[in-house]
Formats: sequence, C-alpha cells, structure tokens
Amino acid sequence: MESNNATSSSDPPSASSRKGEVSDLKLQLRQLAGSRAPGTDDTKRDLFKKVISYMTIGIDVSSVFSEMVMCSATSDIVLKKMCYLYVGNYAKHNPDLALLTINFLQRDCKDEDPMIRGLALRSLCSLGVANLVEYLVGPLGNGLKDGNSYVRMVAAVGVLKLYHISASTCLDADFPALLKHLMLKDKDAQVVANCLTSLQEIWGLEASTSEEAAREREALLSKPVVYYFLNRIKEFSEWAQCIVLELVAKYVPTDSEEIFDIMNLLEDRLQHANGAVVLATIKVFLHMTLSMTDVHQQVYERIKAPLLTLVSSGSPEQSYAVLSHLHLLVMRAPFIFCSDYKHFYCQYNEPFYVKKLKLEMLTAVANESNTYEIVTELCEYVANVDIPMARESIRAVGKIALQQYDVNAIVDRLLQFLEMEKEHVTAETLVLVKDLLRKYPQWSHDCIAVVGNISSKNIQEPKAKAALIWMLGEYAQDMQDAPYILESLTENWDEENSAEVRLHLLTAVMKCFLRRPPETRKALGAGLAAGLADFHQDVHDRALFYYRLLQYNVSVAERVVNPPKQAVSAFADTQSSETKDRIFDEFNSLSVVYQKPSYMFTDKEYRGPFAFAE
Amino acid sequence: MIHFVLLISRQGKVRLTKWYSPYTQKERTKVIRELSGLILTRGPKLCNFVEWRGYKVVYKRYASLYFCMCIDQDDNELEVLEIIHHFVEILDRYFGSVCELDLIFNFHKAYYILDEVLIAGELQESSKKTVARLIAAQDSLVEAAKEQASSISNMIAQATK
Amino acid sequence: MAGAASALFLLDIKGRVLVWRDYRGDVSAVQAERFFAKLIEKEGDPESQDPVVHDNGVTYMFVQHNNVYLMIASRQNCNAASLLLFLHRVVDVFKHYFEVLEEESLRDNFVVVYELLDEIMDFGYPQYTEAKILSEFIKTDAYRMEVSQRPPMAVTNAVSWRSEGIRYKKNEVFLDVVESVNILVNSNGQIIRSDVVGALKMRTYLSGMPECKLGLNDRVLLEAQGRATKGKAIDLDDIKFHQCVRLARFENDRTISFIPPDGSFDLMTYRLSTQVKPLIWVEAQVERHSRSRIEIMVKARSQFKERSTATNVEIELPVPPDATNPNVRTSMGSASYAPENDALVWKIKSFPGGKEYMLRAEFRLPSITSEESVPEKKAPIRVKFEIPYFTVSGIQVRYLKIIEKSGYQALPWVRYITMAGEYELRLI
Amino acid sequence: MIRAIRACKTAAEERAVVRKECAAIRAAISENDQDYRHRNLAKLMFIHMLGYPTHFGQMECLKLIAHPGFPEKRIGYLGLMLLLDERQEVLMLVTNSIKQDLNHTNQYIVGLALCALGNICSAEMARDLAPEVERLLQFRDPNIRKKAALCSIRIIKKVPELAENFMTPAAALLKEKHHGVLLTGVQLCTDMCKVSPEALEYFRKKCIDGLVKVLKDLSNSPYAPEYDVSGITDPFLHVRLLKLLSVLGQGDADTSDVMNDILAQVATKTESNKNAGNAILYECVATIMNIEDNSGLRVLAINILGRFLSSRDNNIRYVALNMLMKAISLDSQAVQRHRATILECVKDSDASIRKRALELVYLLVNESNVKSLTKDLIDYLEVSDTEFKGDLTSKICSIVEKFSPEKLWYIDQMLKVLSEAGNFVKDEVWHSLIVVITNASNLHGYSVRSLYKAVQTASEQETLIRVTVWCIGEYGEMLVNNSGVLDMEDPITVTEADAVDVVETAIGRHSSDLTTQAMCLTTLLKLSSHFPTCSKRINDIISQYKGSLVLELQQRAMEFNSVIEKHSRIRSSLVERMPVLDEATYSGRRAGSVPTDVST
Repeated sequence: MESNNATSSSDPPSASSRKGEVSDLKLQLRQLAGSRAPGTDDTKRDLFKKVISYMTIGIDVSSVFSEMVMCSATSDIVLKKMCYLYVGNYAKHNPDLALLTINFLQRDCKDEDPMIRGLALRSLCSLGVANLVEYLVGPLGNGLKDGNSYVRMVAAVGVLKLYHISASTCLDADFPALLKHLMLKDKDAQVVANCLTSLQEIWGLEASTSEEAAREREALLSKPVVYYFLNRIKEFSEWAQCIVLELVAKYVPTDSEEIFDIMNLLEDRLQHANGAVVLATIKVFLHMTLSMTDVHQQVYERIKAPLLTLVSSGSPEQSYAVLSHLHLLVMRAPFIFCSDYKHFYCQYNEPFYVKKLKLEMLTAVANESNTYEIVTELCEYVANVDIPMARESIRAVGKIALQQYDVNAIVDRLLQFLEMEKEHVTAETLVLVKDLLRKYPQWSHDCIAVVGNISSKNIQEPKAKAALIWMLGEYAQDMQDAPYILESLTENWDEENSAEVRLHLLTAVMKCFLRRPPETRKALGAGLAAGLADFHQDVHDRALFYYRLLQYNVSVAERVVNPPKQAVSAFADTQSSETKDRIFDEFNSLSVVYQKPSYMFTDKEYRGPFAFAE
Repeated sequence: MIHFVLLISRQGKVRLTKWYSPYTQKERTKVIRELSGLILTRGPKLCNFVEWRGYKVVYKRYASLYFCMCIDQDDNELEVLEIIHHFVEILDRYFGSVCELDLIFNFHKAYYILDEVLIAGELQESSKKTVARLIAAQDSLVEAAKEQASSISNMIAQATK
Repeated sequence: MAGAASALFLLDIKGRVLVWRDYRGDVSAVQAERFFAKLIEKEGDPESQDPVVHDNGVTYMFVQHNNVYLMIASRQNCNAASLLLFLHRVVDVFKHYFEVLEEESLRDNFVVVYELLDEIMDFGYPQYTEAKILSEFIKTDAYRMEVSQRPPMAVTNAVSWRSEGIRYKKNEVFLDVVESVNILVNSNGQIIRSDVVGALKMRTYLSGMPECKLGLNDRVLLEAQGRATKGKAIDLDDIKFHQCVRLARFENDRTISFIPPDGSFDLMTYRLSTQVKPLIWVEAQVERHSRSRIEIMVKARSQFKERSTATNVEIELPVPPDATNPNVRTSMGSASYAPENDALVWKIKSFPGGKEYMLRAEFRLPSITSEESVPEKKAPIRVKFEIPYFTVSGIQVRYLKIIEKSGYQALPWVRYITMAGEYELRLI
Repeated sequence: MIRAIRACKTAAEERAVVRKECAAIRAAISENDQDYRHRNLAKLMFIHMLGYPTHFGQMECLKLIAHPGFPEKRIGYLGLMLLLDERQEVLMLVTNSIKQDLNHTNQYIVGLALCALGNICSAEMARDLAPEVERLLQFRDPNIRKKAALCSIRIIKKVPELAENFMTPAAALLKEKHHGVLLTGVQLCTDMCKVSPEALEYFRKKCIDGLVKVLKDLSNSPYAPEYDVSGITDPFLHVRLLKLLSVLGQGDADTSDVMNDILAQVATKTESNKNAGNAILYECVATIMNIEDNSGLRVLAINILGRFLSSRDNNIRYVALNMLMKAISLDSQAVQRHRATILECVKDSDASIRKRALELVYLLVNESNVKSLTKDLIDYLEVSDTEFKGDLTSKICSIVEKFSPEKLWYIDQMLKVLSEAGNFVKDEVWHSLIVVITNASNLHGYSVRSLYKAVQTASEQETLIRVTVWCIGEYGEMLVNNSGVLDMEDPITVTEADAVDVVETAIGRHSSDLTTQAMCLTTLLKLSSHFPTCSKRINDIISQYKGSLVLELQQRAMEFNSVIEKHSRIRSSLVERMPVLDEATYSGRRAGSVPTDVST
C-alpha cells in the first residue's frame, strides 16, 4: 500500500502524470489545428472531450487555450460548443485569453449557421469581462436584428447580460429601445418573452435613479402592452407564460369589467398541466380582485380545486411549495379549506417536510365543525409515528386548542398524552398544558391533578421544565408538594443550564411564597440568593427586582406578581398584519415559503425591482 | 490508550471499526460521521492530528484509505503514527501489497491481525515478524480443521456409497 | 419580478459537484458545495430535509433523483414552486437523453449535459424543457445520423408538439381511461379520506395532421345539450388538459378537440373527491405473545360488483424488523416475507367481486432485543390492485372521432381500468 | 453479499439489501444451520460495521465460542468483540466459556479468550476471571504472557482494587527479554502506577535500576532487523519505557536522579530526521519535564522543543506547541522567546495547529505583553473563519479579563470583541463586562455612549445589544446629557427618544432571543422612571407584551405594567441603580465555581 508519509510530499499520486497528459493533449491539438484531413473532426471531438472532462473534475487545462481556439475553426457545432464552454471557463480570470476569445467569438457571430451565431453570441455575452464590453455592442446589435429567431432569442437575454457587466454601455447603445421594439413586434414568442424579462430587470434596476426608467417600467404595465401579452399567451412556452402572468398580476385594471375580461381570458390557464402556470394564474386572480370582496371570495372557491390537485399530485417538492401557499391563503381566508381538511391528512411515506406543512394546514383550517375529527387524526400521529412527527402533532393539537374550538375534548386528549409515559410526548405536552392554562384557567383543576403526578426528575427538556415550574408557582395552592418540589429545584440551581428555567424558578418561588409563605420561606431564600449570585445578568437583575419588591412591601409584591387570576384572552400574533400583506404581495415566491417578506432574506443588491423597500 | 480504530475510505465508507471503550451503536454512527467530516476535508499538507471532544485523533492516509486512532490528550501522537504504520506494514505483508478491496472482502482477516497488534487499546507486539507468525499459525489451524472436516465427509461419503 | 436562478448544480450523493452551470456569476461552486454537503450530512436522512433552504443570502432548492441531487441556487426572491417543478422537468430531459439519470450517466455524457444546461436556462431564466424542442439544439448524439444545417424550427411552429409529414400504414388510436383510488383508513376503521385521480392516456399512431374530437358523459355537457342525465353523467373536479386541447372550445361547448402529438401522452387528468367505498377492504388483527412470536390474522374483502374482478392484488402487511420464520397460511393466493420493506406481501392474482379471503401468519422474534429500541413507528397496511373494465367514477367515452384531410379511417381502441393509488389502512 | 452492498447507489437500496440478508440470516439461525454459521456471523459483522442492528445474532457468537473447534471459536470470539461490548447483559453468559478457554491446552485458544477479555470485559467479568489471567502472566509461551499483561490492564482499570494481586507478576515481566512481553509489561506497570500508589512505590523501589538498564541497552543496541524502524530499534519500547520512567520519577528526586544519564543520552543521541526518532525525543522531553528538576536536562529539552517549533513538518510543530504548554510552568522565559512564532501559528491554515497555538498564547500572556497580543488577536478575529471565532473570542475575553492593566482599556477591547463577534461570546463574558462597567464609576457615561455608537453599526451582535440595552437602562441619563465625557471622546447628541428607540428596535428585532427581549423589558421599566417624557410610550411598548405567547415576557410585562400604572410610588426604588458587584468576590466565586479549564 502506498503511504503518503507525512514528511514526504503528499501530492495526489497521479498529479505529475496528469501534467504529462495535458502537455500531450496540447501537442496533439496543435497537430490537428491546421489539418483538413477527413476524420479530423472526430479526433478533435475526442480530444476536446478529454479537455472538458479534465476541466470538469477541476484540473487546470488553461495551458491549451490557444490550441483549442485554433482547432475550433470548423463547422462542427459540437466542437464549437465544447470550445465555447472551455473559453467561457477560462477567459474570465485571464484577460489575455479573453481578448483572444473575443476575436474568435466575434468571427463566429457572423457565421452562416444561425445556430453557431446564436451560440457564439451567448458565449460572448457570458464572458463577463468588464473592460471588453465595447466588443459586445456590435454583435448584440446585429443579433437583435438577425433573421433567425434563435439568434434574436439569445440576443434579447444578451442585452441583459451586458447591462449587468456595464449598465452605461447597454443604455448608451440604446438597447432597451431595441428590445422594446422587438418585444412588441417579433413573431417568435420566446424572443418576445426574453425581451420582456430583460426589460423588466433593466428598468427595475434603473428605476430608482432615473425617472425615465421609472416611466418605462410603468409602460410595461400599461394596458396595450399587457393586452398584447394576454392575447398571445398561448403561444408562449410554459415558463414564458409564468413571466407574462407575473407581469399581468401587477397590472391595475381600470374597472371591474376589465378585471372580468382578463379573468375570462386566463380562466383556462388554471387547467394547465404545469403547476407553475396554475400558481401564476392564481396570483393574477387574487391580486386583481383584492378590492372586490365578493369576487375575491368567489376566486377562492374557484382556485380551490386546482390547488388541491397540485398538492396531491406531483412531486413532494411541489406539494411542499404549494402547501406553503395554501397556508398563506388560509391565514387570509380561514373558511377556504375548512371542508377540505382531509386533504391534509398525512400519508405514511410522505417526507417529513410535507407532513409538517400539512400539520400546519390542519391547525389553520380547524373550526367548530371539524375540530373533533382533526384532533382524532393528530392523536394517531402522536401515538404511531416517529418522534419529530409526534412532537409536531402535539403542538398542532395545542394550537387548535388555543383557537378555542372544542377545548373540552382536547384537554382530555392532552391529559391522555401525559399518561403515555413517553418522554418526548410528556415534555411536549407539558408545554402545551401550560399555554392552555394561561388561556383557560378554568381547566386547571383537571390538568393540575394529572400534572401533579409527574415527577420533576423525569423532565429534562428546558421548555418542559419551565412549564412545570410555572404550574408549580401558579397553582401552588392546588399542588400539595409545590413548595418542596421548588425547594429541591432551587437546591440544584447550579446544575440548571437554562437561564429560562432559572428565571421561571424565581418567579415560581415568588408566587408560591406569596400564597404559602411559611412553607416556601426556605425555597424563596435559596432561590433569591442563588439568583443574586447568578452569572447570567438577566437572572441576577430579575432576582434583584424581586428582592427589592419584597423588601418594599410584601402585599404590593403580591399585587404585582400575583394579580387576581385573569386569563389571557388572545396571545399577540408574532407577525404584524403589514408583514403578512407584504408576503401576500410576493405570492408565488420564496417569501411565502420562508413566511418572511423578501427584504428579510435577500441581500440588497439582489432584491427585485418591484420588491418593496425595507 | 487507544479508544477506537477506524478505517474510512476517501468516499466516507467505513472499512473497519474497533472500539476499546464502550459506545452505543448510535454514538458510534455519530462519531464516525463527525470524524469523517472532520478528517476527509483536511488538506494533504496539514498535520495528522485533530482534536475532538477532548481527545485527539491521529490519522494517516494510505492510498484511498484513512487509518484513524483516537487517543487521550497526553498520549504520544507521533508514536501512534508509528503504530498505524506498523499495522499497515503488517497488513501489507499479509495481503501482499494490501489495497482497499482486500480489506473489504477479507475484513475478518484484518480484524484478526488487529487483534494481534492491539489489545485493550494498547500495543501488544512490536515485531512484525512475530505477528505474521502468529497469524500464520492460526490460519493453518483453521486449514487443518477444514481438511479434516472434508476428509471425514469424504469417508462418510465413501462408506455410504 | 419572478427572480432568476444563479446557478444549477448536479451533485453526487455526498453533495459534491459533478457538473454545474453558472448563469449569473453570483454564487460560487465551492460555497454551494460546502453548504450542501454539510446540510445532507447533518441530516442522517436527507429525505427529511426541506427542499428549500436558505443560507447566507442564498436560497438552495433541490430535488433528488437516484444518486444525484439537482440543485438551483439563487440570490433573488425567486419562484420556488416553479423552479422545483423546473428541476423535475430537467430530470425528465436527462432521462430522455440518457435513459436513466444517475451519477454514472452524467459522467459518461457530460458534454451533452453541458449542452443541455446551456439551453434549458439562460441567465437564470428557464427557456425550453421539452425534449422534442431541445433535440433541435442538441447535436452531440444526433451527429452520426445527419449533420443538419437547418435552423431550429419548433419555436415558430404553430403546433409545436407535432411535426408534419408523419406516416403510418395502419392508423390507430389507443385510449386508456385510468383511475387511481386513494384511500386512507384510520386505526378505528373509519375512512378518513378518499378520492379518485383519473387520466385519459393516449397512444396515437396517426398519419398527417389529424383532428380529434372526444365525447364524454360529462354532466355539464349533457345538461347543456338538454339530454337526460339520469345516473349516467358524472361530475369531474379540476380537469386539466394536455396543451394540444383547444381549451377555449372546451370552455364554450365542452367539446374536447385537438391535434394529438405523435406517440403517448396524457390527454386529460381529473380529480373526483366524492366519498368512495373502499374496493378492497382489509382487516388485520395482530397479537404479540411476549417477546417470542407474533400472530397476524387478516381478512380481505372485495366490495365491488361480482361481474368485475381485481387482478394483481398485493396486500402489504407490516411486520417487526427482526421477525423470523414466517409461517403463513392463506385461503387464496400466496404470501411471502419481504424483509426489505419489513412486510409480509400477500399476492392474489385474481380477486372477484363480493369475495372474502383469509390469511394467518406467525413470526418468531429473537429473544434479545435491539439496544436502541426505536419508539414504535407503525406502518399502515398498503394495498395494490387493478380492476379492468371498470371505473369508479363511471366515466364513459361516448365517441372519439378522427378526421384527417386525406380521409383515412382510423381505429380507436378504448380501455378502462381502476387501480389502487395511495391506499393505506392504518393498523390499531 | 459484500458485492451486492457495494453495488448499491443510494442509502435506500443498501438498506433493502441489508434487510433481506438479515432476514435470511435470522432464518438460518433459527434453523440452527451449522454449516453456514460462521459465514453468517461474518456477514453480520459486516452489516454491523455499516451501522445496522444485529442484536438477533448475538447468541450465535456464544454458540460458536462454545464449539470445540478452533475455527469456530476464532470467528465466534471475533463476533463477540464486534457485536457486543461490556454493557450488554448477554455478555455474562459467555463468562464460563471464556474461563474454560483460558485453561485450554491449545495456546491459541487461550490467546483468543485473553484477547476478548482484554477488549470487552465488564467489571463483573474482570472480578470473576482475574485469577486465571494472573496465572497466565507466567504461562510458558511469551505470546500468552504479553496478552495476559494487556488483559490485566483492562482488569485493573475496571476494578482498581485488584491491582495489588498483579504487582509481583507484573514486576517479573520487566525482566523479560522478549520485546512483546517487555512492552506490555512496561505498559501494565505504568497503568498500575496510575491506579495504585502502593504499586508505584513498589516499582520505584524494586525496578528502577533494571528499567534504566533496559533502556540503556535498548538505546545502545546494534541494528536489530526484527525491531528496526528507520534505524531505531523498537521505538515503541523506547516510548513506553520513557513513559514509565516519567511516572516513577515524578515527585521523587532520588528516582529522578537515577535516570538523568540515560535521559540525557536519549535526548542527545536520538536521530531526529524520522518520525520514529521524533516520537522518542518527544516522549523524552515529556519525561524530563515531568520528573524532578534537573536544570541541565531542562535546557536540553527546551532546545529540542525550539528545534521542533521551527520544523517545517506540521506534525512536529503541533507536538512542539503541545509540549510548550507544559514547559511554560517550568520555564516561562524560555517559552516567551518563541512568542512571535507561536502567534504566527494562531493564524496557521491548519485548524489543529491554530487551536493548540491559541491555547499556548493564552498561557503566554502576562501584564507586559497583554496589549500587543490582544491587539494581534483582535485584528485576527476580523478575518478568521467562523468555526474558529468561538474559541478565539473566548480566549481573547479571558486574556483581557485576566490581565487588563486598566478598566478603560478593558472596556474598549471588549467592545471591539462584542462588535466583531458578539454572537460567539459566552454568558459569563458579557456578565463580567457589566460587572466591570458598574465598578468603574468614572466610565459609566463613556461606556454607555460607546455602546450606543457601536450598536448603530453592529446591530446583529446579540450580546452587544444586551450589554447596550442593560447600560442604557442603568446609565441612560448619562447618554442623554453627556455627563462625564472623557477628553478623547467625540461628543454625541442623543435624545431620550433615541435611547428608547434602541431598546424598542432590539425587542422587536425578529432574531432577538428571549434573554435580549426580557432584558429590554427590564430596561424599559427603568427608563420609564428615568425618562419621564417617554413614559407613556414606554408603557405602551410594555403593554404589547402582556399578551405575549412567551411566558417570561408576558409575566414581566404584566408585573412592570402594574408597577407603572398602579404602584408608581415604588417604581423609583425598584429601579435604583444596581448595587455594584464586588469584583473581587465575583471573580473569586467564579474561579471557585467554574473549573479553570484551558479548553473552554
């Protein structure tokens, strides 16, 4: 066995032989460069393939650059393609080579084969070498006017590439105007679509600095342009249709009649086999009808079936993306799927990420009439599926309970969970019982009876421990041993790693003390002392606050810490309605998946032109 | 002491594991995952030691295989490198220029050899020749038993013809 | 704006880059590789990982196919649903070219892979993903047959899905009406979910540019025509058509008219969410005798008309992963232990309507239990079957007319079949 | 089967193949298939190595071990060692078989049993079988003696009180000529010294001279092909002998004296161009550092380390750094001389070396070099990998804390660290920063203003936000009215509303954690008293959290809201300036309660 001794050089064993192979290739290519012999192209192909394969696995083959270029004087498209791929890879980081490349690509842009013209133009625009942009202008201008649609299609995107390398060159050459012209006149739908894409991006980015650009951007959303696209929509490829629909979604029709016209025109898009087109159409429908409450509701009814089909057919990844959108819709219109809840029941083999979203849907659609069944289903997951699912399911049950439906039955179920004596189930359930009691103190009697049987020693997870401690403080009166359990917990203060648990312990001993002073004196003393000596600044401050409060006046402390029991009627929502609206504005994008507006997860320079400012 | 020995291929496949301290199956999988992530990503010129959970792992790459041994903080890292090399040389002699495939298809033999080199996480024998001799002796015991078994079955076959 | 992709990566099972295409130059391969390898390594089971993840300003969207990950990276707020779908289309394209998509086929064909990556997206925007159209651009494998200097035409063709000049000696159309029944039964034996997904699958071998017209017993249509709809007509939810169908005409008068592509395609799909009676009902009783053996008793009943017969029935019954020595008796069909799925599979070739069959199985269990006894994860009973000449929805093809200007007579063949889709019955 | 598994492309495929194989093996087991038993066991071992459950095969190992034939026993023991370990109860069932095998007439079978015992025995088995092993230490064949020696190591580690019984036979092993026996014997003695002071004393008295002689002979021995490793005879034995000497010499001047000569000889004569030689030198240095003082030897050792440190081999540099950490307590001056080199190592591309070097730098810092070293490290913090930031930050913090010459400098440095890598800072660190600030009454204003400025630019650093929020709560008015401005400070204008803004942003920040939010509430309570103009606004903010889903926030919001609205009389006394924490008791207590751990 070969040893890469630590003291010896540890190059991969074959590195030196590879170097040899590369120089060998160089030689062979050079010999072929001028050859016109029959079969030359075949040999070249094999050599090129080798070069590309080296490049792919990360071996530096930049040394054969000039030979590659020399060999590419051919009409063989495959050879050309490989060569373009090669030069595209090396030119960017090597300005000398880039110049060489540009000459050769410029030449190919005038080839008689439109395929070669197109490919050369695409490669030329993709080089991305800033100081050579002037060489792009000519070929691009020709490309936009080329007789062949393939070349024009490439050129339309090429303009956008040029814009990203040098915005001023692109604008100075007046390319956007050419694009606009092409967009409105070209017979080929893909050319039109690419023009639209490029113009959207260019004007979008320019709009913040130039008024003219802002006007142009508005113009893309003008009635004639939008109708021009709408009328041609069936000619576009499915992906281009998405782009068009995205544009239409931003259009503001003048009156309701127009809205109906557009919706009629697009109705059949909801039957498209491509889910992306369906979603894009749904976005148009939803956004257009925002101000017409009745119609908006009808739209929800109309889009239900296609959405449900998208969830249940197709890949799990698609289900994932679509479920995210359904969740957003349910948040806005809770009634929409409430009779379809069974669609969100989980199947055994679904991936966890789909199941998780389905659970979210189940909580979101729960109402008076379906809660019982949904909770029954969730209980099956708690008992029968893996740990992560069990946890999520318990949380889901809890969330439903907080929505005030059928609390009675749910409390029973939760208490049954506690009796299952599975550690993760108990932990998760305790957290929920806590939240439940905060909202419905009237259930305390039943809950505390069961919770009282749980030994604090068996609870390790901080969240669960904190929940149990809170109950010990809050229901000190009903839990016989509360002061003593708290006392033993304060004795182990130093072993408690979670600051959150320690904070709860402080509050709990306070509450317990105020209710059962003689029994809790010891726990309170130990707790406050430990708290004042705590390393965690916040725990220390908290202990000090209680200490001062008690020092001042115990009865005031009682009123501050233990106000007469009042239920929390509603937990504050974590997301503002403004945020939610923004996410809705960004329907059919990552915002919905992440449940955050785009400014929260994209870097400034990559925010879309139509995205909202922070 | 050596707490465990791991042989991992460059692709992250486990080729041999020997645990001298107790780890549950779950922990073992975790250890292997953590260490292969740590070791396989290290460049060729870096030192042959990584610190991990208060231990040190000494590793060395031979062709496509990484030999790893986990030791205590104050053990001699350089010597453990020698132990690895010692083991590899013995394997090499036994298999005749050993390669990864030998260890895959004859993994039990690799274990037999390891058991003559280490016990209780300590080095047992510093002579390669002695180890080779002991293994050869035991192999021939096995061969002898096999022959005997087949001759008995032959006899039975003859007798019951 | 929809948002563009930055790059498309093809990665191996360990998350290492096999081939990638940089579209916008704002995500590096090293960065993506490192992040992704970490991601799949962290999750013991990559299937539990969300297909959309965010890291440091970059969103990664991925799908897995065999031992390959296809991943798109983007820095913009792009359209996740559309790009994930796009990745699946890319899988289809690769499958079209290499038969199977896996690490090896990518390695063997990397030149074509590069060519394809160049055409399916430009500057991060999806372009074409139809293999038919792409074949106009991709020359590598077609080279030996003819060097075509013809400019690509599909783009401008009004009927992009069908080329002109197709000829067959015998003009035939096969239409299969396939319905899949999805059923979910909970551990109390209640049907908690059921629906039917249908598809009209066509195979056409027709010359020229044929015009086809299809009539169904669609309630809306029949009512519109003022016909009696007693019992016969059906309601279909969420119909979707192949792009060849003239949707405007369907909206107007519910006629399905189209120029079909050559070969096989799905003409139409639909969904039916009415409550369906489970066609095959399975009840199982499981008894555990300490830690030494387990007994399973199963009853399977066909709940459809006697004149129909289910074929290739397969009932998959979950068993513990360390079960040994199955001892099985069945009143019909045969059962075999399938350890790879931790299941006992009971196969019945032919299962006529209105019958009931039994299975009794006993397994031994080892006396030593596994060190890490995972909390019970109970798999459901799963059933597969096919019932020919039968549809749950009652859909019927009333006519299929084929008109071509050359005036040939084409033969339409129509078949009906119902099969099990996701068919799960949870155990107690 | 191995081929089938190797052909699998995905984990799912592999799982299916393995499950099928396992089922077949289970079937074979229950049919009691003799012929394939060892093949099946071999398969199970392979499956086990891949990480799949194989519990159902454990009994098979036992059956094979109980079989009379050698081949069966050999595979049975191998399976036992791989599929089981000391935690399984099944293991106890094998005790009797092992006992019989230890007394077997075939020495190879004895060897198998010893090997299994040495690798996986539990304390209970160790007790049961110790007498057999002890007896085998005197077995005729040296190969059994060496196995018994290592087996004894495991036994005494599991049951230290058994060490006494092994003392005499272990000492006898040190006189052996057979390298294997000697090697294992030395190791056994070393481990016995660790568990038993009596053994240590015993070996010191009886064996030291012999050991020195063995080492001398070994180091002077001519070329011995069987034990030669790149020109050195048996480096393994060398290392082990040195280690035992180190244990024996530690804390005993006489014993140390006896070994001086030989150590000097090893240190000077050993070749250092190969790894084997370096391993010996390294061990020798360790021994010299460990035994009782001999300045001559120490100089020799430090010089070797100096040479190591300047080596181009990363392995050697690594061990040099490692050993320098031990050297520092003996001769810190000598180590200080290499400071620049060590500091460079902190920036090495190799994470292992970086980590070692950082630990060393930490020990090198003193009052005189703290400023320059800290500056270097903080500069480096900006460019270091995220993986390294945690370690680096905690080290910088403790250096600054330990050696800070003045409070102003301390506060400035901590501010830099918090702004640069606040998300990596541990709770104790920002807590002690607060303690220091509270103690520096002349710097209160300066601190709160600097923090206010810092948080404007580094708004994502959690701990920086916390400290800022806390200081605004305590010293808010000094922020607003610019009191106690230092000469070097640029004055800033901050209104009460600006200060509240910082807190409001922090509490509403979507990535803020519970502690930060909770601290914000406390600060708001304080500010409601200090900043009467904002009192209404503050109460509104607090009230928003009365419905918070997070219990701690809700509890606080209710309490504070009640204080503000109903008990405003006591508010000012509740939010009085925090009592100054006594730094001395604080750090004393800290030293007591947190073990001084170099690797934190």
